[in-house]
Amino acid sequence: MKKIMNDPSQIVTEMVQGLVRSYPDQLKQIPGTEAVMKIADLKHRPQVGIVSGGGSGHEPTHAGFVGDGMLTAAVCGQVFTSPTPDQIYEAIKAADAGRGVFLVIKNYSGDVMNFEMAKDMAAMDDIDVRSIVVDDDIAVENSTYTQGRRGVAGTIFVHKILGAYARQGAGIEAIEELAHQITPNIKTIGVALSGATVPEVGKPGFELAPDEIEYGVGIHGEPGYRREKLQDSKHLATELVGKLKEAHHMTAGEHFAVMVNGLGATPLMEQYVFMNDVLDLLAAENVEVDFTKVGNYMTSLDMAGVSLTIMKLIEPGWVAKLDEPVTTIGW
Amino acid sequence: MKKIMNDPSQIVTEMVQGLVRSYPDQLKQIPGTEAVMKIADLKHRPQVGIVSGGGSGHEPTHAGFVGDGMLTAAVCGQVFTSPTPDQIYEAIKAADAGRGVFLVIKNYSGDVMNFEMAKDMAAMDDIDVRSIVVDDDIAVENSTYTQGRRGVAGTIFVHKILGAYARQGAGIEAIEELAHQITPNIKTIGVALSGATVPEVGKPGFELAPDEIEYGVGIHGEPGYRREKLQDSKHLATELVGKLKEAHHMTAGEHFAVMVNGLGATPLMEQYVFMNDVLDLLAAENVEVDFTKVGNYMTSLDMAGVSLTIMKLIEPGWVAKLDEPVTTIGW
Amino acid sequence: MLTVENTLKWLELFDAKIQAEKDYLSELDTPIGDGDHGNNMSRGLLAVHDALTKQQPTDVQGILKTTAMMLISKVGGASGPLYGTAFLEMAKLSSTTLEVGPLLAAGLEGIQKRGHAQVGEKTLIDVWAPVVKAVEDGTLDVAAIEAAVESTKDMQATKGRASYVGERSIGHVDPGAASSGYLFTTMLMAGVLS
Amino acid sequence: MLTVENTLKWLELFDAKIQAEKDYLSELDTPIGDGDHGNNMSRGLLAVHDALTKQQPTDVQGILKTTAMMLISKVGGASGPLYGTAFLEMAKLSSTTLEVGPLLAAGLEGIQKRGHAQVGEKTLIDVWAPVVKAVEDGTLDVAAIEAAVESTKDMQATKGRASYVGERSIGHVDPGAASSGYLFTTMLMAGVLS
Ligand SMILES: Nc1ncnc2c1ncn2[C@@H]1O[C@H](COP(=O)(O)OP(=O)(O)O)[C@@H](O)[C@H]1O
Ligand SMILES: Nc1ncnc2c1ncn2[C@@H]1O[C@H](COP(=O)(O)OP(=O)(O)O)[C@@H](O)[C@H]1O
Ligand SMILES: [Mg+2]
Ligand SMILES: [Mg+2]
Ligand SMILES: [Mg+2]
Ligand SMILES: [Mg+2]
Repeated sequence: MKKIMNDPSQIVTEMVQGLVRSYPDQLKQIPGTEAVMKIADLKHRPQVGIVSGGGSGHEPTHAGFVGDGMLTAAVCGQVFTSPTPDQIYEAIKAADAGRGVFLVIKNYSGDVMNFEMAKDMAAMDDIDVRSIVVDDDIAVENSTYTQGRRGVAGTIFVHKILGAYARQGAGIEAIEELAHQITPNIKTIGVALSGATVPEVGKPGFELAPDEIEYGVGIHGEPGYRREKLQDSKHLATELVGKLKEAHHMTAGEHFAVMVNGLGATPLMEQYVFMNDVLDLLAAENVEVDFTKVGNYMTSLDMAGVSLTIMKLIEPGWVAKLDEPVTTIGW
Repeated sequence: MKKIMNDPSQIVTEMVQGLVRSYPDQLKQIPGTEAVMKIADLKHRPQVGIVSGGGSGHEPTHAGFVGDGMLTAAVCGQVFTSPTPDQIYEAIKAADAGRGVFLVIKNYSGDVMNFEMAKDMAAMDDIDVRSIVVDDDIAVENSTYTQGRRGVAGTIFVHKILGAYARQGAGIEAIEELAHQITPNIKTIGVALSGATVPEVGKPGFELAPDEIEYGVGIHGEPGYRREKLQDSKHLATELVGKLKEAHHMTAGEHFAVMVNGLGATPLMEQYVFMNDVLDLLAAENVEVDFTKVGNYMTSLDMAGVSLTIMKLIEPGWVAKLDEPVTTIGW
Repeated sequence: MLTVENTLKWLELFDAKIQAEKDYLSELDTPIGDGDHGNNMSRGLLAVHDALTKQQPTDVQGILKTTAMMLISKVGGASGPLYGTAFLEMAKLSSTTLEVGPLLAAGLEGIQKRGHAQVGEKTLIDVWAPVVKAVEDGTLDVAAIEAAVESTKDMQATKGRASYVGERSIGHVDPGAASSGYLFTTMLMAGVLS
Repeated sequence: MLTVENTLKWLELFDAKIQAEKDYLSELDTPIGDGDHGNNMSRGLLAVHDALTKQQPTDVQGILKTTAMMLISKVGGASGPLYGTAFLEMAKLSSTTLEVGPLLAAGLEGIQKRGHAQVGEKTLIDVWAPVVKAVEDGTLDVAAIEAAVESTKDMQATKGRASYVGERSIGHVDPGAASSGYLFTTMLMAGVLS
């Protein structure tokens, strides 16, 4: 394992310090936590706070999406480990401007439980806290067999749209309703070319042969649904678009937002080539692609590969919310 | 080699297509070229065009910095190969709004020669074309022994500051003068943890042992000045800051801008940890760090490692230009 | 019946066991999870140890509450809120009773409310549920605990991270079940039931 | 003296030689450069071949100009502008003279103006310069060309990418020198000098 780090057990602490010191005009650390919040006079233009978080190792998620028009605060857990309720609770308190706080949670048992406990704590302070559990990863079977679908890169669309509505002044009920409308329309699936190495573990979570890929791997290296020999980008795009098409019951004329997300070690060059193939396939379906985005947004440490998120835009207003400029590091 | 691509000889073409199709409101391809320019009515608010470019494989550089407040156009050569003069010439013509065009060239023999030829061509069209050759990489000895210092990540600071002045309406002479003022104050040095694989070549340009790093490697894998065993982030920071401190004759009270740049496969987490150590070392020198930036800006395909750029802010106005918002994909 | 002495003894023994078996617990978590259960529990019990040493709580409720707070705030992941909630529920009830049976039952109820898992889903519940029953029946011994832990081996996980490996989870002992096994064997050793 | 026939013949032979030695040229470029010189030249000469076939220029100037334009617009890197400029300068002068000596001298001057390199810096100039001299002296033969190419082996590069490897560039033939060697041996084969 070659990593630029000091003591692996301090990596999250040092990361958060490096982050807030690099962007002192945009971010600050919530004292006594590894949570990060935006620098802004919350009292001045009070809005519903949007708080997210989860294990670290997915940078720029989540702290990179803190800023005007997106998240109010983000909580950074240990690598691939949900943050603890006390830290989430501090973030909720810091993000509350009197209009309530909305939590965006990725569907992992740890995250769900820790965020719920924090919610319980905040309820005792009379803060109106509501939440959504995002479960966009269609690689996983539904919850009869598993913990349910995982929350992956599509979560960023939730941050963006809710953040835009919150900035515009929407109330907590409206945000909650919207979150429940958006989330079922977001679907993601990934393909890994290599495993990720957790700093404290020191070896990759899984290994692939030099010519092998795996479809459906999770962002913590959870096993996927099929391994096969690496083929060209068109082939990968056909597999992933095919799965998403099916999951969306895609029909001609529908409108979509599309995100190609690099998992960490895959160059942008490859991501653009992949997007080019994805857009060809979607054009062949005669659907409208109203929003596109390519880059490393929800990574898995040094994993190579990409995920593809396709969101059905059932409301015409959503694309404007995706397009709105924000002042974050990561979007 | 595991890469998400189709025919390697078409990778740049497909990349450029994927890029402009992903950001159709921001970028367009200059017909018949692999150059990209911003979507804007140049006639409406005429400004000096800022054009850059070079070999591909450094994404988001250069096309990712095309947009309001930065580059007017960028020319994408083959992987690690300078673009040809005809393509640069087309970009110059497209970027000209009657106030002249300024070229930002990285100091590689190929780039310098191809851009100069394009300049000659444009001169025949009576376009006022001027240029700067950026040579920020202090790993290389000066030009008595070599082609001169290479142009690397510090080039992005040149794009940003010149772009800001151009947007504000500065004339071509002012831009030229500024470019010559800025450039000698920008110094960069890198450390590689692994080599980069050019798609058409199929194997890494150099190999490092599992516990080995190399200081001073160039962004095309040019050999560096020393190999040693990987040590912790503080150690790497001490080496790179030490070299830059010396090169800048850094003294207490001076003001600087600092960029930690990921070379492609190194996670943001590690980059933030590294920046944290860099800022500690600079604090110990009692210098002022007025601007900081961390991320993958000038990559070298899938190389692991970072580069550190430190710019001396000898003019108080420069930091405001670095801070100004832009509408680009990559900044 | 819990007393200050036997509760402190219990937690001390549990801490020692977790530190000793840290690597084994993480190994159990590798094929069917993310390989961190030993690290998570170790971090948590270290914090419990430090807090108890520093705060020196003088009643059982104080001990249980401190334990709960440390597990909640230091473990993270899935096991943090589960163990934390269990101790928190025990702490709450301990103002009413110090009987082990009802206390553990309250802890189990907390785990189930928190994690929404049932018996047979290959989680720590598959140790807690039979243990609670055996305490009530007066039949708890090391063999019963070990049998409960072993029983998770043949189950297929449908909750937690292990559910993502589907049928491949069969054949592996659940790491949370194993750590819960240590919780109860150390409870016996601390003489809480005698 | 250049004629339409021998110039076309020359470029045809040069193209064939470059395609045959493509991998060898890239190999030469690996220890001291970025391993693409063969690919670059191959791409360029293919384009020259196609353009000449399509455009069928009927005078020497047209042939040289087409060749220059294709090398400039298809090769990129360092060798594209250098070879391109050389052919462009030859094309320019070819309206005045078709004598090989002055034409090659003009080409060399173009290369030097473009790349600012001198003799002895381990570049293609170290082949062009002695060849231009030998043509003027009437002493050019294959042995002289090969000697010039070989002479770059002991030099240390101070221009181009090879300069970055410093002293380690010594001991390797310069790839641009090697491809220029082919340019001049095929020129001899095409009978341009006879
Ligand atoms: N919903 C749940 N209900 C009960 N126990 C659960 C649940 N989810 C996970 N667990 C338990 O947690 C254990 C894993 O803990 P740990 O590895 O520390 O957390 P994580 O899965 O977040 O890495 C599993 O072995 C299982 O016993
Ligand atoms: N400044 C220069 N003047 C003359 N020749 C040069 C110069 N720089 C490079 N060369 C020649 O170019 C050759 C390399 O060409 P090539 O590999 O195609 O380009 P690149 O170096 O851009 O990859 C070198 O072997 C050398 O002969
Ligand atoms: Mg975990
Ligand atoms: Mg090259
Ligand atoms: Mg685990
Ligand atoms: Mg080369």
